[in-house]
Amino acid sequence: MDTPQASQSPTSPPPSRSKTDELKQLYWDRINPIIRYARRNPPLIFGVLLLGGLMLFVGIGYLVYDTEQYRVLSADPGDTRHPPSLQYPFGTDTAGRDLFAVAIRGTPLTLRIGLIAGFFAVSFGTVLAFIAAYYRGLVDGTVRVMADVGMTVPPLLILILIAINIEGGLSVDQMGLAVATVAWVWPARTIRAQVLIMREQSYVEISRLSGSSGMAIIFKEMMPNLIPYITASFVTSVAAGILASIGLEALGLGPFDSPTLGMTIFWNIQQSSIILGMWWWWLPPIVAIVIVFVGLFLISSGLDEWSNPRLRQRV
Amino acid sequence: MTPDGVRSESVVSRLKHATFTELLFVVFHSFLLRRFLFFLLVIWIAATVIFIIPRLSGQDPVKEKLLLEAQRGGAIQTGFEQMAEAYQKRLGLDQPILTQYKNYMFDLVRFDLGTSIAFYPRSVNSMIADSILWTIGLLGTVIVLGFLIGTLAGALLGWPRSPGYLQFLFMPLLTLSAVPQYLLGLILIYVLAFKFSWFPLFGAYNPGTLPSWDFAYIWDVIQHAILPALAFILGAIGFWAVGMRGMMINNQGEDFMIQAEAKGLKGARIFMRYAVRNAMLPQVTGLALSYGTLLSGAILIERIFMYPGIGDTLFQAIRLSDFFVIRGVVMTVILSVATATFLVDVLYPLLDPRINYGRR
Amino acid sequence: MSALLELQDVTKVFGGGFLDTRGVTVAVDRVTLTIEEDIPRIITIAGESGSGKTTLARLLLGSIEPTSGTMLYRGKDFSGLSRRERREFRREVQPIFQDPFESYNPFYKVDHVLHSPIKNFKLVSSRDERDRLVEEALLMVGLQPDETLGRFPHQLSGGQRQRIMVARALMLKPRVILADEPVSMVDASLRATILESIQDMKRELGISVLYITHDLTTAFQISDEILIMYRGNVVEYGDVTKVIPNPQHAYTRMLIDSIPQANPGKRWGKLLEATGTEMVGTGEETEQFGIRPQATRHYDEVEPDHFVMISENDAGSPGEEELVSAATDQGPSS
Amino acid sequence: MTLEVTNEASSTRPDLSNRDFALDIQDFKVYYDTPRGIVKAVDGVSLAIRQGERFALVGESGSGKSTLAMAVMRLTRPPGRIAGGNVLLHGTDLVSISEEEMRQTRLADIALVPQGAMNSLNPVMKISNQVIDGIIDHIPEDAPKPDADELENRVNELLVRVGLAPMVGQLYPHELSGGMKQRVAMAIAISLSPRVIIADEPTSALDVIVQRQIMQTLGQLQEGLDAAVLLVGHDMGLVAQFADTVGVMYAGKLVEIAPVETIFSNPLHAYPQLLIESIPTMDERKPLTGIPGLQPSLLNLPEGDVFAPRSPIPHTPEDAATVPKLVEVEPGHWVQLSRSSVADFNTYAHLVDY
Repeated sequence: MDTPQASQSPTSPPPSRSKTDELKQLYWDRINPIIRYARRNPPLIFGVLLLGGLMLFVGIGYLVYDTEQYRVLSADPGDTRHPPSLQYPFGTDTAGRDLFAVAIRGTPLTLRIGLIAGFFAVSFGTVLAFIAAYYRGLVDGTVRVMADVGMTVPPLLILILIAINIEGGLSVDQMGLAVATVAWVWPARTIRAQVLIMREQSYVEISRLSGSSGMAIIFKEMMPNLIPYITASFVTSVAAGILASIGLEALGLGPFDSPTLGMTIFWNIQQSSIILGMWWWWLPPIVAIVIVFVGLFLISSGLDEWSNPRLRQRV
Repeated sequence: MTPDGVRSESVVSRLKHATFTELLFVVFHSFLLRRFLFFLLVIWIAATVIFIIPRLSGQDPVKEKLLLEAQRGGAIQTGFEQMAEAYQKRLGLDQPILTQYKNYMFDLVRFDLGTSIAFYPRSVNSMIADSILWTIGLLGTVIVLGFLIGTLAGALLGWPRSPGYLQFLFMPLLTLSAVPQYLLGLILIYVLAFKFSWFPLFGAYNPGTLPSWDFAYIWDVIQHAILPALAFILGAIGFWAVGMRGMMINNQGEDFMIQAEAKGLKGARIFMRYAVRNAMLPQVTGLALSYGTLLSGAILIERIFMYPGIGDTLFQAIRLSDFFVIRGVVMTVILSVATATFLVDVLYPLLDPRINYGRR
Repeated sequence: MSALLELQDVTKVFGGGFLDTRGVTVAVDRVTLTIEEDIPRIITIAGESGSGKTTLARLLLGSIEPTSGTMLYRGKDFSGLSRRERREFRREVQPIFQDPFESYNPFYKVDHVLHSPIKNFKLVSSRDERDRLVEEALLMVGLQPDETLGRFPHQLSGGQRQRIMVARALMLKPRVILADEPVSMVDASLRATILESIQDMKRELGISVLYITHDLTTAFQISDEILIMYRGNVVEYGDVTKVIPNPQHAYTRMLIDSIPQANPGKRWGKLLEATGTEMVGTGEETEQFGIRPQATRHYDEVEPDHFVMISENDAGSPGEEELVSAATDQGPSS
Repeated sequence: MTLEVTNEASSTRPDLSNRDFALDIQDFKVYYDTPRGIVKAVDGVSLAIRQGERFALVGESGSGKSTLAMAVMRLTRPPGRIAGGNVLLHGTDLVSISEEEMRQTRLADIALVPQGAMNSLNPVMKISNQVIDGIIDHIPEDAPKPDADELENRVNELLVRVGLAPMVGQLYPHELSGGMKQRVAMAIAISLSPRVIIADEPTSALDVIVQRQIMQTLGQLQEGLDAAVLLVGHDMGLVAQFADTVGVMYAGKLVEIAPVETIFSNPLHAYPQLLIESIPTMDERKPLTGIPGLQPSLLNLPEGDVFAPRSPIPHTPEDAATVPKLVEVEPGHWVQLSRSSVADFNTYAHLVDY
């Protein structure tokens, strides 16, 4: 009986044990099983490693390289179009940008767009899903219709309409927010479905009959079990956000002054780098994008396995 | 909660004893009509959003674009006055917003998408009509091919009796599914068109050839279509294969799969009639759901290959700030997505007998 | 004698909403039921799937509202209860569900399900008091606190899980416990302990128990009263020692005849022909046992504390006597 | 460890060669390889069923009875595997034949009435086609293909035999009730007149009235075919109603086999004794009893009598650690003899050497 309750709710009276003991217990109860489980979930590990490697590249690059050379004409203003060399590891482009600096600067910018889009999309989607599933009826119907309509309308098109109406084009952060306005649909739909299933489960009923309030049921009973779903849908939303933003940028509607991966692709298309034979220009952003997408995909399917008990047992 | 008997009764005996009119009533009342109303709702909401977005920035989009064009001057100087006048008249830009909305909706119902600003006095309808056939021809083929090949590949990957070496295909397919298709297109252009010159670099046909229905022209068109098609199909194969593989693996645990084996059925029959047939169902739903995303990908592929389809039209319009063309293309795409999902939903009961007009 | 919980002519209809073509299901059809305050009883609601017994349980828990009829709690209409009264009701009427595993939130240790009602109903003022209350409740159902607390639900056996749910209910000192198929997912060898603690509730704690089950054998063993439900209707009710040995309604008889008795010497009689539900899809559905939603009916008292439903059929359907005699022919051969 | 027992056992079977049994399972083992070790779900089970006999295998959930049934059909899936023993079907060892031979044997010679009647039919195929495809896939290569009318007649006849109207063939599974689906499953099982039928909890999740109808229909079909039936279940009531012979499984092993009357009137092993005592009856009201303790985890089971910790019979740790043997104490009545679980051990002590 005197085992400390690691899973105690924050509102319950403070335990008599010390904080370190509590943390230790938390480790053994919650974190250790996760680590042990993760060992048996290669997609998750592999995905994290891929993204981690990319981040490591960016981090080291920032430390050891002069990333200011991403600007136009900053690298060797005289003669442009250097192929990769010791001086310019990824070469330079027709406008005299140092493409190594562009890659180091651009990758985190693109991830930033994705994270902003993912964060707002999932937050909004989750809140909407809970409101819909909690109030049912008309509210639920409205949310469902909105989400269904959103599923039908390709997000890229709405983004195009938003982008062409913003004067001076979109900044990186605006880009993330714009993408979030269309990306909430999927999380809202999937989380709503989960909440609807969960609210029919006996333990929710038991909690209700134990006198728990609606808020307590949502945050103490449902939320903890939804965390894997929410995390997975966050990861998916980040990927969708990046995909949409790159598409938008490729169409020439991105932040012109930022060296994001999508803008680098845009300049490639614009300047016909392929016909110029400048493979070093288009290859790095494509590789970076592939790493990001494959990494995110692996993480989300790893999380899927985690949240799906049927798959979990098979691991 | 509902006893089995009650459910069966409502489906079987009710439909069996219904008169033709009653049957029609049931069918329309419950499913088709509701689905069609939803189809209209989607179009209406999308059209309204398209109407609202430009106005959120606080300026009149058309006026702005007209001003911009006026500043640029040049090629379209002639007729600019009439154009400005025509817009004034057509849209009643000074009128209250509700009137504008009414006019806009009224035009939409008649499928009048307006006039191009950049290529005045060409109508948006005619510009879309010129380009859409290219898109339909290319897309129609690749969506179907990508779906079929990808689904089959996924089915084989998720089938426990498939040869083990097939599993090596999984990582490449997964990577393909994660890469945006137009980026694949870039790589394909570089390798197959630029390095090896096996295929033309861009366009839908050689600028030199005159469109006609002779063999040379058709061959030219096919040659130009192969690379963009390949870019699209490669990506789609990965996408569908990964999904299908998951369904197949999930299906393995179903009781009816175990029972099929207990019945001593031949492997090929279990594969096709039991495993694939059931795993296909979520794939088809997925096709309807991701049709819009596929179409967006196709737009970007056309952009990369300068393929004169609707995507290229859209890109040119974005470049020239040709607002009405952009809006027209967006509307056309939404209409096509809505129609496609509507058709899939309506035809889905043919694939899955559990879904019928009476329920849902 | 005052009634704690009372259903008066309660009907629950599902479906039938706007544009809903699924048709209407009358899950509970004019059921009247009283749970007394002073005399604890074990009342069985028996029926097969689709008979409406689980709907009845959810009505009594206040989880769903009746379509028509009234539910009274301590003589007051349930929908008119004040916040405080409703809270009191929540504590006094406690459930035990069928699947002991699903009753636990997989995220938490089993302690959670015991602690949260204590906190919500403010039963104790200190942590020590809470722990004592939990331990007492566990000991009462025959569990060792140190063997059960601090574990996750999947680390316990089905029987242990269900007994903790019983402990949870007892801890709140309820007046009524609604046990919805509490042993149907528990292995035979563990069934007895759970049923015993249900009997102890009545005997030692004076709690009334509504035992909802499809298993007439255990119902016969532990309950005082029984209600047999068929398609939303209570077709027969009364003292369990009168109803089971002397069933009057055709459905009750067929139900009792079909129980597989664990005695090789008492085998089923002749082959039971397919009944109405079986023949669905093969033609007209027969109106079995005179059950038709909202049909006119009344109850006959065939002996003291033993009532049977008589439905007034329209011409064409078999009358009650016919059905009863038809069922007599189908009695066991022994 | 029970290998010698089986040899001994088969030698004590009076004048019956293996061919006289429809199904002869010998020292059968099914193991699951899990990350935490090997789970011995079925550990050295031997039993034999004569033609026309109804054999019921009972036990609590997790006793290995369903695993055994599936493994006999060779439907065990990884991480499960058949770890040893033989399954003789009319003398042919199913464990050693090729996958294709096994496929042809299923349905034609040994058929399964599955547990999950609700989901065991393909949801997107008409009933008649699901009956037909089993028949078609068992037509020998050189035999003439039956025409559509012939097949339809055969399906109709099968449906009628299991108590369904022929038009059911034109329906989809979701249009049927649970009982009807189980009848369809039976129609499929008998479609090639197999001599052995395995029924794995065929009425779980069905209501009592439907359960009776299904079990009675199954009995009728068994009689019509003179088939051997292996019924797997946990409901002692159903077993009493249906079976001729009963085998009781506990933790992957058989603890007692006896004719149905004997098992209910004179069980020798403590587990079946307690199991039967714990069944509530409709005859009289009496205090309910259960079996104290829990079934052990099948992972890393200790040697010896696994029931000993729950056995009410006084015994020493040495008794519990002694590996028990399944012996025939009287004709047709086999008991896993151990001092810790059999009260009358001394009566039969001469049959074992410990």
